[in-house]
Amino acid sequence: MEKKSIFILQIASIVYIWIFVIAVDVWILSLLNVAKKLNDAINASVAIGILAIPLFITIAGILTYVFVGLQKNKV
Amino acid sequence: MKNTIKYLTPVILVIALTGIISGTNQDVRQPISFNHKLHTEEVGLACVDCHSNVEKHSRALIPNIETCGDCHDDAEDENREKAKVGSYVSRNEKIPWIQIHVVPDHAYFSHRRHVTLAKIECQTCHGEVSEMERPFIIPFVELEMSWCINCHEKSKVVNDCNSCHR
Amino acid sequence: MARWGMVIDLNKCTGCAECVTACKVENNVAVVGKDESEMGRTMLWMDILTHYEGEYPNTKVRYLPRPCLQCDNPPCTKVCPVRATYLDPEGIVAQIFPQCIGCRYCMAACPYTVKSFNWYEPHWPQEMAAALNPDVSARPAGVVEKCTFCVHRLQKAKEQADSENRELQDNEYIPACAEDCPTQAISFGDLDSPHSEVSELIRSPRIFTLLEELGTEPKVYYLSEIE
Amino acid sequence: MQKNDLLEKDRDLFYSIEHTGPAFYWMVGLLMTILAFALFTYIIQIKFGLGITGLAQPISWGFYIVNFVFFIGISHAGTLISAILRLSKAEWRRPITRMAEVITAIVLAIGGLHPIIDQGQPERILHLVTSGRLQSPLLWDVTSITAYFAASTVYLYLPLIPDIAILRDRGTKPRWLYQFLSWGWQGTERQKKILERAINILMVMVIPIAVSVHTVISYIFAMTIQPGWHSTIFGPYFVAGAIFSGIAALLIVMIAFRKVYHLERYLKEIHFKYLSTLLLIMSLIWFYFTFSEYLTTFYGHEPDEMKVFFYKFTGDFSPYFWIMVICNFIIPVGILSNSKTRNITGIFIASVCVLIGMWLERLIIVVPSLANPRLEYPTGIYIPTLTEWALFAGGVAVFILGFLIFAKYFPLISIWEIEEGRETSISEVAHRLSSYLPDDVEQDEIKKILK
Repeated sequence: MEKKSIFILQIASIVYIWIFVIAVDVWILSLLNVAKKLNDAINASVAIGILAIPLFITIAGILTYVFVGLQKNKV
Repeated sequence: MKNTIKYLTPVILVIALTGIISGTNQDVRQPISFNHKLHTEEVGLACVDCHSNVEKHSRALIPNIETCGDCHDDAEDENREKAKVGSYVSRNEKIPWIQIHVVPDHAYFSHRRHVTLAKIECQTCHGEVSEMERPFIIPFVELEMSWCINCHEKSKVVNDCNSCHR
Repeated sequence: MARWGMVIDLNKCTGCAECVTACKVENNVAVVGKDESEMGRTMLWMDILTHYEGEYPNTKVRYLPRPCLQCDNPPCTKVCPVRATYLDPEGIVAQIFPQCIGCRYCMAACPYTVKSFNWYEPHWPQEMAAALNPDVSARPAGVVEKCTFCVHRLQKAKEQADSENRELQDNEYIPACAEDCPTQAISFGDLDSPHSEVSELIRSPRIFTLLEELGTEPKVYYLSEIE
Repeated sequence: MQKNDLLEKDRDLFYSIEHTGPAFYWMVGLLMTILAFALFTYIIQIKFGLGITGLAQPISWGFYIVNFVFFIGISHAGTLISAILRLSKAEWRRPITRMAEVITAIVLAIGGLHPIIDQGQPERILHLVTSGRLQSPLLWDVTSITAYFAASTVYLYLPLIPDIAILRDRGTKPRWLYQFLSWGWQGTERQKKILERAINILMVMVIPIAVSVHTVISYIFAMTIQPGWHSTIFGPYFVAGAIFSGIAALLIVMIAFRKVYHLERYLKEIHFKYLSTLLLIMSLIWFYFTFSEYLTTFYGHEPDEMKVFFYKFTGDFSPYFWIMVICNFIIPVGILSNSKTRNITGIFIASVCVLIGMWLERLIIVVPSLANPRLEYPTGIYIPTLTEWALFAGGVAVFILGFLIFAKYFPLISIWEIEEGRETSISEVAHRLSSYLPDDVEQDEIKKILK
């Protein structure tokens, strides 16, 4: 019981991190869309999008890499 | 772990219940069970015959008591609803209708612009009122901004915030 | 499309503050108490700035009526995080109260300090509360507000013109301050139309705008005083 | 056998986790009271509006924005310093990186909330989600603070994993927490390699993010055309100030927890010496920036700029301005450049002064520019009310509280990094040294000397 629920918690936390990161990225993209629709400040949105979107994905990627790697390489 | 779930269940239930209760519409009771169908089909009135402000003003307003008084003045009518109208007329007192289609305070909607200038049918926003045998207790559409914007975008008319919000 | 602008003749202005009052009544601008006012929380969309010149007894007071200057290049709209203030197609700097989050960034960015903030829920003396203008919403606490060139009058005038199937005429749309000025110091109209009063006035050699060097391109012009 | 050794050697590091005295509860209780009072005043502010603060027109930004800039500034202590030290393989970093990272994570969360406290309509924060405009510097802030918060919590967490595993193996309660957070760490070669690689990528990534955060915060001011704000050096000026206040906060935290949890064996004089050298350098850099910022203004002598300038130098704000100069420059340089006064007490005094000075600096940047509009308005002086003070105290309380709670569950000094230092640093340093020196110096010789 203990082991299993902890494992579920761990999986849930990975999922949560990805949800967070994807939500941030979707948010930036939707703002781009709003900017396009209202004809307002698209260049600023694109500039920030180019920087921020891969950044958040990298952070989540590193975490996932560590989590999966540690789990896989248990003795 | 099990304990946590045991304690959490009632909490979740309570939250869900309050959500359901607050979601349901409160009981709205109009003062008179007004029959739109009867007035349009049998009496043969058009919408603007009573709602005369619609074409000329920005605010539609509920027909005033004199409009009702044109036909109803009998406070002793055997029909209970008619008698109620009659008694309001004889006392020259406003009927306390409850407004159902409410535009929030910070949004401005002009009936003249939409009805007279844009030639939009009443039914587009208020539904088939001539089929209604009871007065409104819930609005035909939820008057949300996205609903306004959708129509404005479809018909390619002004979409500037300033034209509705001030 | 029209480009609305205002010309204020400082030679005619007596500093009587009729425009200030007219504006306050027209736009339901909240009344604050004495204590609040002393703190600097007076709410005025149209303000009269006073400038004292010279030493006593040869002093001279100059008055400068100051609405929102409706810049063509507004520093305030650039910084708004939610598009609660923006330049509308007719050149009016719109302020959308229900959208405003109250961060006050536009207040900090405005070089003319034209914006006021609703520090509390607005209230009026009882007699005034019954006579609020139904065409302008009462702002809630926590939003920024400023002069809108009485944009509700523009909407109304346009609707009237449309329903009579004609173009909007000169002088059909005038903000309350220009309408009420007893000395006709404030003129208002379309800067783009070649024959309007304002477009003739801005060709005058006395014309100037406030803080011209900032490049904000205000649409409120001033005619300097003749000594 | 080896493990027991380690635990025996480093038992001081577990002390704060395994022993909770009444002082801890008293402290938590006190901080909670302060926090509760702050929350109470905030609720009142929501109910009545921002009118209960001392703000007015034209001084429409006050304590909340000052504290926002100040707290975010402190956050630069952590991740930036620890990343730079790790990157430069400074061996003395081992006992201080963890504390630095904790500061970042906690303070960033506090600072990030301040713009919401400052908002007139806090529930409309959702408008940022639905209709935000990335053109506004405030949105740049939101993005870069979120990124920094995400990166720095991960950067705090990853090096914590081996330590969590040690606690898990000791059977520390709550067991499920350590089991959950340790992700099956057993210290195998492969696991070590994975973790090391992840930390290396992160520490390179975190530095530009950290720099961007405070640059972007300075842009809130610099992007307007207001006198005193519209300045090109604001980006680096704010970053330098942030690192400056960050180091001071880190020193205070180190001194305080060293005393409370008896960490003298780990945090030695040398660590304070090195960090205080850094503080001294930052103090000089801060002075250089301040000097060039105000000299250009003064020499240009633009009337609107001069109004703000004199408001700070001789006007209503002059006491704050000169206290700032004393606190940020004269006291720290005086104390730290003299080897006699450069002891723990001296460093503590200097650090506290720097924090006060840097807070005043933020105040001096925000308020005088707003108090001197270009046109002629009658302006009062900004006097913060109890609400603003209470929320400031609340912010500080959350900071200390966060630290105490962290120390209750996790080691404040990285155990595995200390252990790694014991095992490998001597040979590593010897190796590094031999690569610096002419080839005729033998590596073994250096090792011998080092031992």
